[in-house]
Amino acid sequence: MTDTRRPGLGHACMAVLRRDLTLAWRQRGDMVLPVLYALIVTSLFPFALGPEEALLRRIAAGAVLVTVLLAMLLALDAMFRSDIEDGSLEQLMLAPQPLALMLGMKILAHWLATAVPLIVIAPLLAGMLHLPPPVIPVLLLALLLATPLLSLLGGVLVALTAGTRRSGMLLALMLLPLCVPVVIFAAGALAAAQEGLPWIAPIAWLGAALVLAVVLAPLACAAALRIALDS
Amino acid sequence: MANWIPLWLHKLSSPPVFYRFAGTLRPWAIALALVLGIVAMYGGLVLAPPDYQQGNDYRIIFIHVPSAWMSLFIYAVMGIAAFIALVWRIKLAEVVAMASAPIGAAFTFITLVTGSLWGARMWGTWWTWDARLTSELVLLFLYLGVIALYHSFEDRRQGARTAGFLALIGVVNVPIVHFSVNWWNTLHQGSTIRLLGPSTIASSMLWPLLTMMAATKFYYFASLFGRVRADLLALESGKDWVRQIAENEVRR
Amino acid sequence: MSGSLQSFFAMGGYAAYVWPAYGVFFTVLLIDWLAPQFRRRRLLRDLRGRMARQNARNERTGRKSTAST
Amino acid sequence: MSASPSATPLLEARALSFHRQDEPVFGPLDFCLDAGELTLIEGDNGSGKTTLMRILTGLLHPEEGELFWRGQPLTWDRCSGEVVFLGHQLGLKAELSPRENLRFAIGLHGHREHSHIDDALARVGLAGYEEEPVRKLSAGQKKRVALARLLLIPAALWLLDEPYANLDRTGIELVNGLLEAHIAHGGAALVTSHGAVQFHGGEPQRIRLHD
Repeated sequence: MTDTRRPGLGHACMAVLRRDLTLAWRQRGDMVLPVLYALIVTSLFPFALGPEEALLRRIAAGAVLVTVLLAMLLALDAMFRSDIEDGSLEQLMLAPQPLALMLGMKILAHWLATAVPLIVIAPLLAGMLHLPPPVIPVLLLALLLATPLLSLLGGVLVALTAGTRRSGMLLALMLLPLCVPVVIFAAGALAAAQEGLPWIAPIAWLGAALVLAVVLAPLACAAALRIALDS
Repeated sequence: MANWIPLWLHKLSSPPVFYRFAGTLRPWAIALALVLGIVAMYGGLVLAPPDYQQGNDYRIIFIHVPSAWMSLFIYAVMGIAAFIALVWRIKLAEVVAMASAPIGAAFTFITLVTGSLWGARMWGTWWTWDARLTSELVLLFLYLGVIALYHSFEDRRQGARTAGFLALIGVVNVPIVHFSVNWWNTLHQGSTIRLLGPSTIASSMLWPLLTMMAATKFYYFASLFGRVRADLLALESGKDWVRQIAENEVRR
Repeated sequence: MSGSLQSFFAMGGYAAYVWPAYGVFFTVLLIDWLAPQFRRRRLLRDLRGRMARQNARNERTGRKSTAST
Repeated sequence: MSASPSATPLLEARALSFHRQDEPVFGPLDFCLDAGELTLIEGDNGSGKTTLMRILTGLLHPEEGELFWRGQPLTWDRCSGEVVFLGHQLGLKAELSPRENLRFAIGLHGHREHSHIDDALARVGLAGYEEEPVRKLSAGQKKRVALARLLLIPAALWLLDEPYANLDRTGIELVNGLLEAHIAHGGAALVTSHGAVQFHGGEPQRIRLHD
């Protein structure tokens, strides 16, 4: 009845993705920080454990994995923070678009802006700890599956803390139980690859979990946000 | 049609009615818990003979196993209450879910400490990354996460609903953690050690165990009622029935 | 009798593990039991204070009403 | 309370009230809003104007009372796309320019026919500021960017929370002009303000919130 031209779903998704990526690019200083953090943490391991190559090689895969996870946790808090503060999130929730899909796009943008740089420098981190080069493709594959999983799970938790003021430590406490399985399977694949055993099974588990999370996490995120902002 | 059940439930979910209901039941629940607890301890610590393999150490199971069972049972109650709170927005369900969390955390903590004491004796180590212990640790973190999230909101009811959502996520998470740690242990050839073997348990040990389980359950309800009563007072402090209670209490 | 009691407390030399376990059990549950009790008392005390202040305010302004919200 | 029997109103509230921590925020409220009507919500600071607004958007759940949107119970998915909300937080990204902000809003909500971003910005008096980051604009100018969004997004109901705040006299005139045009085109609007507002296009319905 009104002279409405409702935008299509794809159009709206692209609008969200484009805006968030533009914002990330405008504040690219923030994008560098997790990378820097990962580099610093990784370079501390040899100092703490000694430069002995065999020992470093043994812990390399796990150390890189945990470092990347912590770096992502550092950036997680910012996923919706500015949107809540300036009211953009309310506008997003009132838009005639499925909120879950829009939030999925936001999570995707966040993953592209924070996790992809970490994945790019992961071979460097692995090299610093003498991870054998044949394992590095497996490391990248594991990270490619594990980091979006963490972003999706983190997105739900960040949505839950949306109505609170402080959330840094709280987020870590809430994320820990959720990321235990992710770490176990990613590290399991790496350990198997390092020992020359078949590593496809844990990677397949990670992939299955990712598929499930891609479907369910945005829905949970939308529900959590509606609950958390209901005040 | 038994439509008096929903009606009865609806009446019970009104805060002043439940406050009185809980107040009446609470002394009975704690009395039963104490009596059963004392009987179970007499049976477990005095009557039951030492185990031929574990000597007297196994007596820890009389509190360890009921606590572990309670840590899961209370989580289930919390999950169900949280679900009801989120779907039907019933104030009482929110309060029950959030009052359950600290009790569940307490039992989970007891499970971990007693398990650790038992392990120190049996395996010579305080901690092992076995699937059960790890799941229990994750459960403790979940409880703490729920409690922390609840308290980080200024609005109690909103905090309760949000933390309830986290509790529901945890319901999915705990089995996944258990499964993944199991898988992880087979990968690392860790030995899974069981506190209660598949071996048959003597009835002289079984009845104190079951009695203690009943005792902890009654304790949970007593403690839950106490917490719910306090929370309801805080939540409804503007209402007349709470003011009446405050006035009556000072006269005594 | 006292000998058997002593051996009961010694738990065949394993008392160092059994009794602390029971101690933790009862301590934690006792704290869990007392916490809401204290909380309830504090809540009611605060509420009484608030009501007294409200009444005083109402008397000062001459309005006769309780809980005028 | 007088319900017009001719047609179902756009928005109807019955015995709407809200409590926060058991303190009543606003009392039982009844009102109707038809298309082509403007309603002013007046009240002092803390009288619950913003809370009422958030309830009407469907973001906040009313504890007592009922809300109807075109005769059906109001939920956030039923009225989405027909309601546009302008709150204290304007929903603008400080790092983006007004043009980028508005393009994003259009991408999400769609846009009215014959409306263009630059025309809308010119209408609110921001010609020449299209490419400036919003961060560099004054509070009043930011408000004007948000007002330009009202011109672009199609909506049957405007919910404006304190639209006059931060605006000078010409800005207030601008808001009144936008509201008059919106009402004239058959739109409805709910506007909160804590001061007396002079409105030219006839006497609007007024709701007073006491605390």
